[in-house]
Order: sequence, then C-alpha cells, then structure tokens
Amino acid sequence: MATAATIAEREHYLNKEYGIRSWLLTTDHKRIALLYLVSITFFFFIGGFFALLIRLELLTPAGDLVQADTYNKLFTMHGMVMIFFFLIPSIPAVLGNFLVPMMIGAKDLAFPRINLLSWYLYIISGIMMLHCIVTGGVDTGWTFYTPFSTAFANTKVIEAGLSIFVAGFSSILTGLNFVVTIHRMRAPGMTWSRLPLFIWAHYATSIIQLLGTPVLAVTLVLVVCERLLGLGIFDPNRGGDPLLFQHLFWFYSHPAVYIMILPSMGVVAEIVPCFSRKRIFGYHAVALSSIAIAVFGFLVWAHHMFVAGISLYSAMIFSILSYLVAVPSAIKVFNWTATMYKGSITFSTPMLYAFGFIGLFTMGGLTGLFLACLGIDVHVTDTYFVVAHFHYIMVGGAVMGYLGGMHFWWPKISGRLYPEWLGKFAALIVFLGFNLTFFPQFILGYLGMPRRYWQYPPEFQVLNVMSTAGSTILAVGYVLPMVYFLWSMRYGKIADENPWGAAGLEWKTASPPPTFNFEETPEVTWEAYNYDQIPAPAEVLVEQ
Amino acid sequence: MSNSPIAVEQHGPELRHHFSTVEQQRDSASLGMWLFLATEIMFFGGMFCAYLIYRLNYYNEFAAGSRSLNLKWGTINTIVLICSSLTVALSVRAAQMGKRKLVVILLILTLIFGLAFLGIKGIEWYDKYKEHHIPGASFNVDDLVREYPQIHIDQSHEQIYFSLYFAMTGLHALHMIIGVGIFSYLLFHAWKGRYTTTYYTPVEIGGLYWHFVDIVWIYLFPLLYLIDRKPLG
Amino acid sequence: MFDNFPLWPARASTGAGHVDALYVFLVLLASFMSLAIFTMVVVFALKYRRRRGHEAEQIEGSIALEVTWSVVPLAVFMAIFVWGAVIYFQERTPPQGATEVYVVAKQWMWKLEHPEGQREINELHVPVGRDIKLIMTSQDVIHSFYIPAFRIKQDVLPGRYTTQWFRATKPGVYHLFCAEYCGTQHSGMIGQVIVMDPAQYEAWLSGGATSGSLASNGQTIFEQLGCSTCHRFDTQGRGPNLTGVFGKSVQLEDGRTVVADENYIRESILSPSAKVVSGFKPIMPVFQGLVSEEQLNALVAYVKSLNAPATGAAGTPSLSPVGLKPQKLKE
Amino acid sequence: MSEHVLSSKLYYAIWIVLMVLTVVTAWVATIDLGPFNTVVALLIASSKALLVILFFMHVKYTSEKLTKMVIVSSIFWLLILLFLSLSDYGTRHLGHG
Repeated sequence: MATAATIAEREHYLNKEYGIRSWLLTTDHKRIALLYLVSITFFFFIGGFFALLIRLELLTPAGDLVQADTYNKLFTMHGMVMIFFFLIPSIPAVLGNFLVPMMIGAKDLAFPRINLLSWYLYIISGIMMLHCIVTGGVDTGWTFYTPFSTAFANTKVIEAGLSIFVAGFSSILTGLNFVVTIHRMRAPGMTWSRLPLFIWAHYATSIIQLLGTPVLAVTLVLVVCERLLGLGIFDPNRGGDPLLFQHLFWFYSHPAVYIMILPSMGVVAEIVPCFSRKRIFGYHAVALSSIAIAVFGFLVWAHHMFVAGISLYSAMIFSILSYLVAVPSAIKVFNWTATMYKGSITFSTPMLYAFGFIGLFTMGGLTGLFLACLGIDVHVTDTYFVVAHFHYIMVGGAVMGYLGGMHFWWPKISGRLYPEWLGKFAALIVFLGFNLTFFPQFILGYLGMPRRYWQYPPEFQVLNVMSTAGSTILAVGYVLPMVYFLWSMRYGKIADENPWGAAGLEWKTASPPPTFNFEETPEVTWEAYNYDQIPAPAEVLVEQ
Repeated sequence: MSNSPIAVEQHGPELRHHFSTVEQQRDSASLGMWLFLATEIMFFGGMFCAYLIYRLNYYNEFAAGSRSLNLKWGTINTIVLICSSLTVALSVRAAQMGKRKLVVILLILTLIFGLAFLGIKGIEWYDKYKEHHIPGASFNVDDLVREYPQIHIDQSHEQIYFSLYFAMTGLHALHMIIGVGIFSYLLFHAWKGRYTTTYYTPVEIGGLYWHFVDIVWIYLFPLLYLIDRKPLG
Repeated sequence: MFDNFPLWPARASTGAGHVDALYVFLVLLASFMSLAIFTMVVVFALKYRRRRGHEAEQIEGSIALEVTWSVVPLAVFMAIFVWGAVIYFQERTPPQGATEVYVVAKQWMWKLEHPEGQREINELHVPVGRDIKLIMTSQDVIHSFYIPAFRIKQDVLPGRYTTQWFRATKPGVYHLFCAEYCGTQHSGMIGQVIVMDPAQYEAWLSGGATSGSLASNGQTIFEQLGCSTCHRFDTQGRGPNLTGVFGKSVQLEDGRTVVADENYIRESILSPSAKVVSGFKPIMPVFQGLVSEEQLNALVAYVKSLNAPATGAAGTPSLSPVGLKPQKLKE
Repeated sequence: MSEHVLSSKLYYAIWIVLMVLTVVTAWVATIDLGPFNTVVALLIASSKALLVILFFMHVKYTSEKLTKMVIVSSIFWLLILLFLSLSDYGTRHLGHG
C-alpha cells in the first residue's frame, strides 16, 4: 500500500504549481475542470436551497411561509440557477473537461485558453445572476414568457436575461472546444469506432450547444431590447406574437434537455461495462443513438406549446416527431440492460448510481410519452405531472449520472478513494429521497394541480407533504458525497492508476494524471471496452 | 475523418505545446472558426425567423419600410463590403506567399472599406433618426402614410419592421466592429512580420470571419432594402 | 378514502372519459415497460453477480435485437400518437350550435359572459348536457383556462381569441385554475365551474339582472361607434355587408382568402387595414385601444348573430351621418 | 485547408461577378415580376453567398469534407427552425386554432 509520502513525490497536475495564480490563470483542462467543479457545486447548493424553500412553502395549502412574490422568485431562480449554472455545465464542464482529452489520448483540449475564457464567462454570468438574486431577483419563471417578461414583470428581467446570454457563450465555447478536440486531437489509432461512448455523448451534446444556444441568445437580446425600448416584437398590443417567443425559446430549450441528459448517458455507458466486465452491448447502436438524439431533439420543440395556441396541424407534426426522439432513448436503455446479461457484476457505488439512472430515466422517458401524446398533454401540461417528468429526467437522470461519474472518476481526479460504504449509503438515500419527492407529483399532476402555485386547494396536501418529506431526505443524500469527497482528499486511501480495472485511456496514466496527461503519446491498438483483456481488481472480488 | 494525426516532432515558435504538428494546430483553428460561424448562422437565424414570420403577416408595412430605406446607400454599402472581401481574400493569398508588404497594404484597405461601411451605415441610421423611424416613444410613420397612400400602413406593424431592421443591421454592424478590431490586430502582427509562409493561420481564420459577415450582408441587403421596389400602380 | 387524499380527479365531461381511457392505457404500458426493465436489471445483477469461477461472456451485440427494439416501440408510439391525435382533434373542434361563452382573463381574475348577457367573475355556471364553447382572450399576459374535471386546458392570449369546448355530464362544483404562470397572484386566479341540472340552470339564468343579450349589446355598440354607417345591409355601403359573413371564406384585396372566424372579425375591428376585403378601400379607422375586450366580444357576438336569420338584427340601420372618427365609449 | 495558392485573376473575376450581381439585384427589384421578385432576389443573394464561400473562403479547394459538412448542417439547422416555425404560422388560418 502506497503511503501519502509517495504520492507527494511524483509530480502531477495538482502539485505542479501552487498558489491562486496557478489556478486562476491555468490553461490545464484538468485544473479548469476543478474550477468548474467548485463553481457548479456552489450554484447547485444555492439552487437546492431555493428548492427546499419551495417545498417548505408547499407543506401547507395556504401561502404562509413566504409572500407570493417571493415564492415566484424562488421557483424562477431555482430554475435558472439549476439549469444554466448547474445542469448544463455539470458533466461537460467538469467531467468532460477533465476526461475528453485523456480519453482520446491528447495533452489538452484544442483551445486551452478559450477553455479558460469559457470558465471566466461562466463566472461573470454567475456573478450577474447572484447580483440579480441579492438585489431583488426575478419572477418571470425560467421560461421568460412574453408579454409578462417584457411588459408586466417589474423585477430584474434584463439582468437575468443578460446573465443567461453570457452563460450561453460559455456553453457554446465549451462545445466548440470539444468538437474540435474530438476531430483533431485523437491519438494515433483512436478511430471513431474506438472512441469511448462518453466521447460520442459529448460530441452529440456539443452539436446541440453549438447550434441551439445562439438562438436562445438572440431571443434574449430581443426580449431585453423589447423591454428597454418597447419594440413590440413579442407584444400583441403592438402587433407582435408572443408565441414567436415561445417558438424561439423552445428551439433551444427543448434540445437543452439533451445537453443535460446526453452526457449522463455517456457516463452510464462507461460505468455499466466496467462493473459488468463486459464490452458494451451494441456499441454502434449506442453511439449513433446519441447523434440521433441530438438531431431529432431539434425537431420536437413545440410539444411544449400544444395548448399555447399553435395550429392544430402544427401540433400534430410536433407530436409525431416527438415520438421519433423516444426511439434512440429506448435503444440506449435496452443496450445498457443487455450489457449486464452474462456479465460479472459488482455493486460498486458508481454502478448503484447507474442502476438508479436506468430506473429513473426509464420512468422519466416513459412519462415523456404521455406528454408527447396530444390528448393527454392538454390535461397534464403545466401541472405537476410535467414537473415530476422533467425532474425524473434532469435530477433522476442527469444528476444521478453526474454523481455516478464523480464517484467513478474521483480516484483519477484526486488520486484518492472515498469510503465505499458511505458511497453506497448516499446512493441509496438519493434514490429513495428522489422517488419520495417526485413520484407523488405525477399523481398531483393528473389530479390537476397546476405548477408554479404558491397556494393550492387542500385536497392536494397529503401528496405535497410526502414530496416535501422526500426533499429533505434528498438533501441529505446530496450533502453526503460532498462531505466524504472533501474528507477523502486528505484521508482517503491512495488510489492506484486503475482501481476499478476499467478500460479507457484515462486509466492508463497515473492518478492524479501528470500535467500533459501521458508520459508519451499513447498509441491505440485495441477496441473500446476490451474487458476481456483487462483483469478485474482482486480487492473488489473479495468484497463480494 | 478517421486519419488520426501522427505525432511528428517539428517545433516552431508558434506551435503550442499540446499540438503535435503545425498542421494539426492549423486544422484545429480553422475547424474552430467554421464551427463558430455555424453558431453565428443560428445566432442570426433567430432574427431571420422573426423576420420571416412578420414579413408574411405584415407584408404592406415591410414593403413601405423597405421603400423608405436609401437604396443608393444600401447598394454602395454592398459594393463596399464586396470590395473588402476581395482585399481580404487577396491578403490571405499574399500571406500564403509571404509578401509582408502586400499583406499590410491589403489589410489597411480592408479596414478602410470596413470603416467606410460603418460610416455609411451611420449616415443611414442618422437619417432614420431624423425621420422618427427609430422604434420607441418618438416613432412616427405619418410621413410614410402620406408618401405611399396606396399601401395600408399600421403604425405598430411598421414599428416591427423597423425594430427588425435595426436589430439585424445593428447586430451586423456589431460584427463589423468586432471584425475591424480583429483586422487591426492582424495588421499589427503583419506589420511586425509575424506571419510567414508556414504560419498565417490568424490571417486565414480572420478572413473566414470577415467573409461570413459579408455573406450576412449579402442576404440582409435584399431582405431589408429590396422587399418592394416595384413602381407603385 | 380521505377527503384530502384523492388519487383520481373527478370526471365530469364527455371528453374526460376518452382522456382517462388513453391515460390508463399509457399507465399500464409504462408500468409494464418499467417493470420489465427493472426486472431484467435486478435479475441480471443477481444472477450474474461477480463470484469466483465465473467469467463475463463477451457479447458484441445483435443487429436483429437492435432493429426489434427500435421498430416495435416505434410502432407502439405511432399507435399512441394516432389515439392521442384523435382525442385532441375532437377537443379542438367545437360542435356546431354550441352555446358560446366569452371569457376575458386579466391579472388575476376570470370574467365570463353568457350569450344571454349574464356576467360572472371566477365562476362559470353551465347546464348538464349542453355543448359549451369558450371564446377566450386576455387583457394583459398569457393565462390558461384549465378545468381538470373536464380534462381541458387552453392558453388564453392577449390580442387574439383561442377557443375550447366541453359538454358537462355530472352536476357538481369543479375547480377552475389558471395554468399558465401570470404573475404575483397566479395561484389566486382560480374559480369554480358549477354544473347544474338544466332546470336549475334556467332558474339561475333568469335570476340575475342583465342588460340584454350579448349580441344586442353588440348591436348597440355597433351603432354607437358608427359602424352601421358604412357596413349597411345592402350593397351600397362603403364597407362590406356583414350579413352571413361569419364562417365564410373572404376574398381579400391582395388576393389571399381567409376564413372569417372570430379572430378575423376581431382583427378587422382593431386593425382594419391588415386584411381588407376585395373591392373595398382601407378607409375604416383603427379601433385598437378604443374598445374594451368586453365590447369587442359583444361586437363579435353581434356580427355572428347576423348569420342566423331568426335572431338577425335586420332592418336598415340608421343612415344618420356619424363622424368617421371613432369616439372612445364609456364603459 | 488548401495549401495551394490561387491565382489572383480568379479572385478578381469572382469580385467582378459579385459586383455585377449586386447591381443586377438592385435593378431587377424595380421591375414588377409579381411574387418572383423575392425569389429572384434570394436566388441572386444565394449565388453571391455561394461564390464567396467556394472561392473567397476556399471551400472549393479544400480536401476536407468536414468543412462542407459544417456548412451544410448549419444551413440545414436554420431551415429546421424556419420550416417548423412555418408549420405553425402557415396553418393557423385553417382554423381549429
């Protein structure tokens, strides 16, 4: 067993330089990943705090904990912070940043300085958002629907809009960096069909970031101009059409859901083969389904608008297209499950998160079929059914994948192991807390409780109490990993190069990796997920 | 696509540490710029979408607004931008051949054309300001109603045309200003002789950006100025 | 079971049963699929758990399986699409002869007006067994008119009409919610739909004092605003004769044709030059900002009433010269 | 990326064509072609854009398929935005709002 002393002797990306400057001016993708990790964790807990206040308010039918305006600001800022400052950057900017160059055998991303710039843009927009929050907040809902946001809300719409505009550019630059890196920086022998599925998922994600985000940006510019100058582009009193805003907004914001979920799918596609000791089932199907999701994801946006006043015919087109995007998602679930068949499965913490992801994403995806279905959508849209559905995808799916990935690659990032039993315990708590929080909301939705309600009829109370109870359990489940990750940085067992016996180039370099990732440029001569050639670690075997 | 770059050690001063070869670095920069331009297409695309919808709905007002623009200045500006694109293309060529002086001259010409474009745009905007055609409190189109009695003009729909006109040309002008900044940077480094026959990537990708901005204008010109120039019957 | 713990919403309209049937089907399908996947995950995880003397078997994948689990779900999805689309189409197609109730939404209340002239706020009384068509618009932001017990919802937009319809089947009091976030008191923008037996409903209808039916109010406004000067009931007017116009195709001056629905009439009052009828000049003044939403509704109801010969407010309108410049009416 | 240097004559030729097309599009707009005015204007604009992309931006001379793919897919995405939006706006007047 290596001691703490030996790890300090070897130079790696963490101990190469010290001091604030060495972090704030770094162009090392691994250090930038850690900068992102710290910043998104901060925003995750801010957004989570808002969520807890929302759940506490909804404990009773009356609006008694906070004022109506405060409540409206809480759910607005919960949405904005969680979506733009946690979920969208979460896996790409932290794990993607850390792993994309390593997985393809590169020394860094193609544009290290642009990578740093994108973190600074994120921080600038984050500071704008924080400033907006502490100086009064915004109450339009994260969706900025016009004409409420342009002509009626008297909160800080402009500042919030500009903040998200800047965050959008951060996201675009990250995506651009990934696409160029994946095209240009692959090590010799790393052909497209040898790429890890994590890379495929990030490639698909980046396409969405590149082609979707600018539409949101320009839409927000128009909203800001309209609010400042009263142009009338989205104002029906001046001949504008508020539905045009919704079209442009959802053109980005529906695919944005795939920005959040695709990277998680990539993580799961790494974890499941590793802890099944098997090559992934249907490599090409899983890889291409990522691309299919990215493309089809752009064809379905108006399923958010079935009752908004779009034409009947348009609604039918968007409904049928929405079902198309469900197919590649289903393909992925089937393939992950099939990967376990005849495997040799260990129940490590990352694998538990992967199980959780498969279960919750399946439920989130299947309830998506309800919402794509015109006849049902009319009743359940804008109710808690939708709230439950997208939390199953974004929290049950995306956050589960993020946590699974963090546990899986934590030994690589920090060079330390976290306490396995605590990891499993936290995974269990998250799973239980999540279901208790959000499952009752499906029922609430079908009963007809509209979303964004500060007070509600008393017959909805029991289900709301269950949901609030679940949210406190969920909160514990989220704090735990942060605590033991921090603890493990000093006291955790030293991790060797490849503690899970995982395939992939990132496991062929030291933990933590040296600054340029590899001592010498690797040459790839094997297929991805070659688990028949990698011995499983003995330690894990004993545990079973 | 699948030919992975092979590591060949061939360090020049401009090769950054994480690239293996100069080609890899240049191809990366070029792909990065193309992807950025794809992003830009969607950025303008949101406005084109708004334009399309409202032009279909409020054709009369779009026609009248388009007539009120100065066709002479619009055409001259199009020509100015096309000339600037030529000088940019020639400057990339000169950089490829390592003709430092020619590069400098062509970049200066480009900047002059770029600034001329912005100047003319400024004149047009100022005219619109004088005519009270800038959306906002003082917006007024009574002059258009008088001038084109054959066209039914609704003031608020006319304001949507001018909102889109200013948003689109404003965004384009912003890109021109950024372009002028980029080309000043290129000029400075070309002057210093940083670009050689083996390293002229910045000129090349700066040129791509400039041409893109030109292309946007190539579409904006007919879409904004030429909606309806037929003799009124 | 418990009053405060229902698991299924009341079902009180003809459409609700169709939605519930599809919903139950989808719940069963989703449960089956989830269970199938959960079972597979659990069974594989236990059966193939790692133990001594057991090695993973490397399997590449199977094209046949990939095709199967793409095509079969797609086929099921298409079936769901068709089922859902049929329901949606019915929801969006009001039957002929439905009673038309006008809805005006504003922050944060619902104002409703029956054709007989009854006005209500945050309450809607309807009889069992009659088709009701809601013609809705908003004075400010987007709202959404949602009655869970009828499984219907439609956003209510400023600047245009949206419609939806239902036929109530069960007397009772049901929730009316605003389902589109509309500002501070969004959750207070709620009301009740009171479904009554027809006899009770008639009693309720005759109970309240009204100032005439919606259409006759519209006729009054029509004359007050001087509309009748040009829109005469012969071919001599400077504006089109409005008799029988509603629901017909109208040939426009620029060659397009439009259907004269509620939104067209509305637009033609507020912004007349947008779609001028072929053969007429764009001389009509703009009424944007001069008539309230309620007056607009009355005007639309009046124009529609000109279709039915029985209620048609026939007779030559007054020819007395009225200034073309519209006056703002007192509320 | 193209390594080879194009003849400057080619650039001048393209430039002249672009100038001519600019004058033509401004002139043809003053002739009443009915609905075809818009079609002609967009066709001319697209030809000009194509010339700039192919020659000034060297896309014709690059061996790289990827550049072409980026261009085609971004235009494709723009068309998705425009056409699917039109699927709503183009069918609203058919009723059934």
